[in-house]
Amino acid sequence: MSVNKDTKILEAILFASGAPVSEEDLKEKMINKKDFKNEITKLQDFYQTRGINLLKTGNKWSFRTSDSIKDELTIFKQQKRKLSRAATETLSIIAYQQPITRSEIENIRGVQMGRGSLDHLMEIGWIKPSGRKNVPGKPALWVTTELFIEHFGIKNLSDLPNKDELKASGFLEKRSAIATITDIANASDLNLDDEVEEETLDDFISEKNTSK
Amino acid sequence: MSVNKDTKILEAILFASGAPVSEEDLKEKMINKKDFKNEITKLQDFYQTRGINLLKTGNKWSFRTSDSIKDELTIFKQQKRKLSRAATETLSIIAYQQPITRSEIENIRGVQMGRGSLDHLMEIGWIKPSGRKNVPGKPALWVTTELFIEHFGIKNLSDLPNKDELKASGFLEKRSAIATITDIANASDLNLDDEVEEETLDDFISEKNTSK
Amino acid sequence: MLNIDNDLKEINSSKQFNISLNSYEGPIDLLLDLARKQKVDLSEISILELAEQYIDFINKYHDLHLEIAADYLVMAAWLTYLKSRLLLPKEEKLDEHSPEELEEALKYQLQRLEAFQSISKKLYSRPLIGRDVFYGGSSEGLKVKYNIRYSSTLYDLLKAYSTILQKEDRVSHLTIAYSELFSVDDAIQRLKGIFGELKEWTNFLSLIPKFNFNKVVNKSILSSNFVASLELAKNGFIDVKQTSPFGNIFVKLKK
Repeated sequence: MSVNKDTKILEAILFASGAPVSEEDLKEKMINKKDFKNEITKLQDFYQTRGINLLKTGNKWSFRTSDSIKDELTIFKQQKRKLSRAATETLSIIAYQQPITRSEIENIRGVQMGRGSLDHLMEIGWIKPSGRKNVPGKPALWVTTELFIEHFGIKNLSDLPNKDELKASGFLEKRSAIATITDIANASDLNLDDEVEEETLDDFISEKNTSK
Repeated sequence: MSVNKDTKILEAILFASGAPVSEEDLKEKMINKKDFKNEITKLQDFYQTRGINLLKTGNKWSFRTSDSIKDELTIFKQQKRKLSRAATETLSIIAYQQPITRSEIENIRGVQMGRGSLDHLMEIGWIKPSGRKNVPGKPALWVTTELFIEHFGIKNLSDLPNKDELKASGFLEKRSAIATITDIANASDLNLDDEVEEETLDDFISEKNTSK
Repeated sequence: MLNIDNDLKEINSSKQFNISLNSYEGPIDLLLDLARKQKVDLSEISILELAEQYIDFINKYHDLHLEIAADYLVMAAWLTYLKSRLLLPKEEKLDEHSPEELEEALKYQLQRLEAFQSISKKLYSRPLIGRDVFYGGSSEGLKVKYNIRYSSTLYDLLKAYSTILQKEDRVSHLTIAYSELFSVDDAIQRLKGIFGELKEWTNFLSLIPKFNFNKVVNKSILSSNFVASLELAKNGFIDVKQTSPFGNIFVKLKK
């Protein structure tokens, strides 16, 4: 069975756009624009009985999951968040220099830490207290957890590249003077809020345009 | 034509999740879980020639637009920075020779690693460090990620294009110490480069004591 | 047989020579390119000929006084050595590697790099998500439950740690630059010297020295002199008057 190229184009655009597409936009991408009505009807028939259906709402077309199975289906979607810069820095210091006390972390970062920052990392499950340091005040020592290792996709802590390896891999490269200045400004920022980020793949790949 | 409910369910989940879904997650939603293999193969065949295809990469299944109409789908193309030649070469060496150390990659390419290629590939999410090689200095070993497999539409690592051919030509074996010209040049007095001493993580961690 | 000479002439005249060497990924890449020009089948290339071409190429660069990275020179030196070994009559074991072994090693490396270069083109021309093919779909109309998942990657972690390492390298000493500003003490000394002659009301501004310093320094001169004059008035040394708000300030020696 060979499928018409215009059928494929309509199918792919409707699928990839993830939102209703207007008839004009669809037509524009077709090779034989006059066939639009015919093609879209064919497509609608084709999907009539499937798990996804082709629907027209107003002047726009879109694929939707079929009503016939909506009771069976609950989709679990992940809402993605990134740690704030301050939290990421704190986590990286713990990862590399554990076991370590809060004041030692503050010392390295050169800023006082907000109350909840260690709690927050602990809530996510990436760090835990482990013993106390034998100095006045007996401060808690922090270490990373198994979950930390799993999440970051390494086998064990010794996988973390050392300073020379970071350098050789390009991490210590300064991107530009301006970037460095903002780095400092951001680093001293005590904001520990998470930046909520819904990433799409496009963001992911196109993001890099701005970084150089 | 009546379509099996499980077919519909699989179709809808794969459509709605918009990213690769693991076999376990798919099976879990089915009514007759034992039919999974049969159902998913039917579905894959069904979409074989359409505008969207069903692909298995690693342990996950996903719908993606068909490669056959990639030229017509230019609207979706975001401005995307092209990978440098150094980065693509490095990526393919890691893909075929993993796990591999940085200096082994440098040996093959006959050149010191350009700044920014390992960190850049890691930023995209295609490579990660995994374990250390049991040789003096315990250098980090690099491997490709699941995201690499998904993005390049590869079934699994043994399915990399031309892998057998490369193997038959002897290019996938890591030759022992003095087997390539770079090795010889490095071993001889002609080498003008300063050898960077590789530190172990332990060296690195104990450094913190001196920095305070 | 080779067009390198012509290439060189062309490149030389169009001043693009540097760009040309930059387009190579290193000495082996350059060698490979020279080898490709010599023969399509790398297993049949003449290493001796290749060595000569490489040395020739590097020498021409040198003649043009263009900078050549050290590893290119190392390779040239090594190839010179290999050439001499290949040309010399066979001797009793000079060292551990026979010239044939060296030749074989070089061939292997060239072929392997060639193989990976072509495989990398193949790999990267596969339909790539986000470039050629796309994920899609929409969960509209379905029950969706959201899980919060932290998407911070190992890259983020390493980048953050690198930032800290960089800071440690960078911020070790805090140096306060020598100040060019004028102090109040200096101004008092100066005004005391001038006021001896000021029997009449004089506009304060006319007492400020006019230097062509930058704005900040000029302002500091003005303010230090102003504070100095208040100080002198407080001590009963001079009189100060101002007839309207923001008006001119006048000073004279106290009788």
